[in-house]
Amino acid sequence: MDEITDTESLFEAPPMAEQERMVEAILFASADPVSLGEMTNRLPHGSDAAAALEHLKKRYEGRGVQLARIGDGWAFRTARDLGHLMHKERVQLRKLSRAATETLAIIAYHQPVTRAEIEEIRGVSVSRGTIDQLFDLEWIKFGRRRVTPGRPVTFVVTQGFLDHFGLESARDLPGLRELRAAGLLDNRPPPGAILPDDDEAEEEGQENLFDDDNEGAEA
Amino acid sequence: MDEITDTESLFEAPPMAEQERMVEAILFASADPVSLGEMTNRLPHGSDAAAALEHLKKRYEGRGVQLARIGDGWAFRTARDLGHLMHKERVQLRKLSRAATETLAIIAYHQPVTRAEIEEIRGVSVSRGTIDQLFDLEWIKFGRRRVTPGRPVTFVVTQGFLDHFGLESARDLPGLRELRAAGLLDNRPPPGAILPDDDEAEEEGQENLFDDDNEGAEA
Amino acid sequence: METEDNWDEQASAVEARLAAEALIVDVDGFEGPLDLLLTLSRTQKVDLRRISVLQLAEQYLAFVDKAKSLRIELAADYLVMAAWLAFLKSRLLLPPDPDDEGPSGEELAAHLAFQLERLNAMRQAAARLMARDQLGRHFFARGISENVTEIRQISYTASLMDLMQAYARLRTKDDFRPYTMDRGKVMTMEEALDGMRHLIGFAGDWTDLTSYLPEGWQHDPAMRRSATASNFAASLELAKLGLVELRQHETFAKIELRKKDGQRG
Repeated sequence: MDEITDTESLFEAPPMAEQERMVEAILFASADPVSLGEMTNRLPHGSDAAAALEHLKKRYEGRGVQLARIGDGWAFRTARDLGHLMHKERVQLRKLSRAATETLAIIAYHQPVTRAEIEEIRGVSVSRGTIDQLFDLEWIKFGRRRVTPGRPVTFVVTQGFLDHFGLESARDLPGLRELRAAGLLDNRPPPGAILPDDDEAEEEGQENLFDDDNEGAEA
Repeated sequence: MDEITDTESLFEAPPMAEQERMVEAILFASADPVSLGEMTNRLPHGSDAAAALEHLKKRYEGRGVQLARIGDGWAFRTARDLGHLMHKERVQLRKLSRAATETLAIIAYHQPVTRAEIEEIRGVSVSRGTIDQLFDLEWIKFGRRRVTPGRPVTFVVTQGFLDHFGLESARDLPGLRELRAAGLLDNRPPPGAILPDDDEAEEEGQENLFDDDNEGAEA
Repeated sequence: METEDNWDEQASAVEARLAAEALIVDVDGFEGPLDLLLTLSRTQKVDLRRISVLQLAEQYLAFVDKAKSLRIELAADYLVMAAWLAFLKSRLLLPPDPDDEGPSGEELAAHLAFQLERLNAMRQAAARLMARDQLGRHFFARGISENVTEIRQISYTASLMDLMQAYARLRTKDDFRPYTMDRGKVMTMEEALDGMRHLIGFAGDWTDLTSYLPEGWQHDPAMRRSATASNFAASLELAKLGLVELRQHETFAKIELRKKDGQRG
């Protein structure tokens, strides 16, 4: 017992400036976002990773690289306005079909969303290849099962999706608020259809959008 | 050096602060050290890459990463004194062997499940090493004993497993029909096909060798 | 003059036909009936919420009729939509029947308008999404990951996808696995060889090959067949190695073997 107390006082958390350097080094070394949890684990005991990240973010404002928040993770990314200098690093992205981009948008804006709902919105069945392609790109993953008969699986977007499109969270999707306000993200059933509680479905939808941020953390 | 010439040239070079940003972004994104010549080529006409690099080097003095000269190129490197933070980066992630993945999948989908049942589903005997590995990863644990002759032990998955795979409960695992609907069953390799990487196959081969030894010892 | 007129007439007919076909042939370009409806609705040039569903239904039905006259096969869902729109049209045109409990024509029309608006919104959202700056195109990740590789600590990982695919592979292996024999009822030649190596030490005299069938393999026909075949192959192998001699008095007679002289004692 005494020993533990001793060691705790012996190894005090380094000063904030030093923590900031450490965070900087760790983030520089990694191409993928590092979660706050992982960062905390890697810093010396007693460090405040969140505060160090905030300091670091400020320090890089206006620089050629920026500290970006991606879901629950953090990563350095080059400044958007300098993309033209990177022709050498540019990767050839396979052009997504219209079906794939629409399906992706529906998953992003309506998540968590079932296959049947995607088909209802597009008015056409979703091909295997489309879902497959989005899985291959690691832009979508399975979400929770819907608590409705049959417990259908749902699809949600991943941290990789947020990273790719430079989004902090799914809440930052362009036009999300307007679409929601216009009722265009509702899962409105056709008139005359018998269906489970409307409120419940809506509530779940909202809850899950928030949720998604948490899930990003786990991924 | 030729500052006068530069300012007189037709294409005005961006201000030094901007050149510094550009150099910063290029070095950050590049997979290899960038030579002075290449840097000059990539910067806008009239830029002074050498000066920009010097400015940038100064800016990073004392930071968590340093601008270092490597051969005739330039690259960012973690500050020497922070090397210990890269420890976790050194953890080598290795894909779970096919045998272990399959065994884990069976436990997850069929839990609680006995060793004999796992062997029946896989069609081959399960090595002790595989089970041990899953225990070490804390992804499986013992469940209740089966109330059948011999009272065999069963295996179930742990909370740690659910956390790792981002599942709320094992019931959230997609079913076969859903896997097929999502096109995941079409991706399977043809029978007897070479596994994605050769190491894995080799590893498995070795593991099976151990297998036999273990089984022999047990018998 | 006459010929020229004729020619003009012909030309315009061809032109009309081409125009009609262009629209129809584009069916391939449409992603289902809803997409086609959305495209047709654009000709009305009004807010999707205020669109005339009646007019839209007529355009769609005309489209389907034209496709039929040109003998172009339409996918079933286009025809289902046509039937539904015809029904909707009649509901919108007829005065509402007070006895009818189903949804009114207006309600159905409003829902269709909502569906079109929603699809349109998602399409625009997709376009906005793809128009964003993208990783690897407009902004970039660290080019070098400094994963120092000196340490040997190995951590195993698997993704949920690995897990599910492994499971899928297992559960569907009967669908596609190559012809392999189930282990339980098959004796490999190696096993037979092992067994016989031990036993021939005791076989000073000619012994029937079938007596070498091990315990538990004599009764089940499938197992007996496998063990016999493997034992026979093993005996040939042993003969080749000069360890045993084989003999058979006539075709289909029993096969006997004994330890070779030189090996005895």
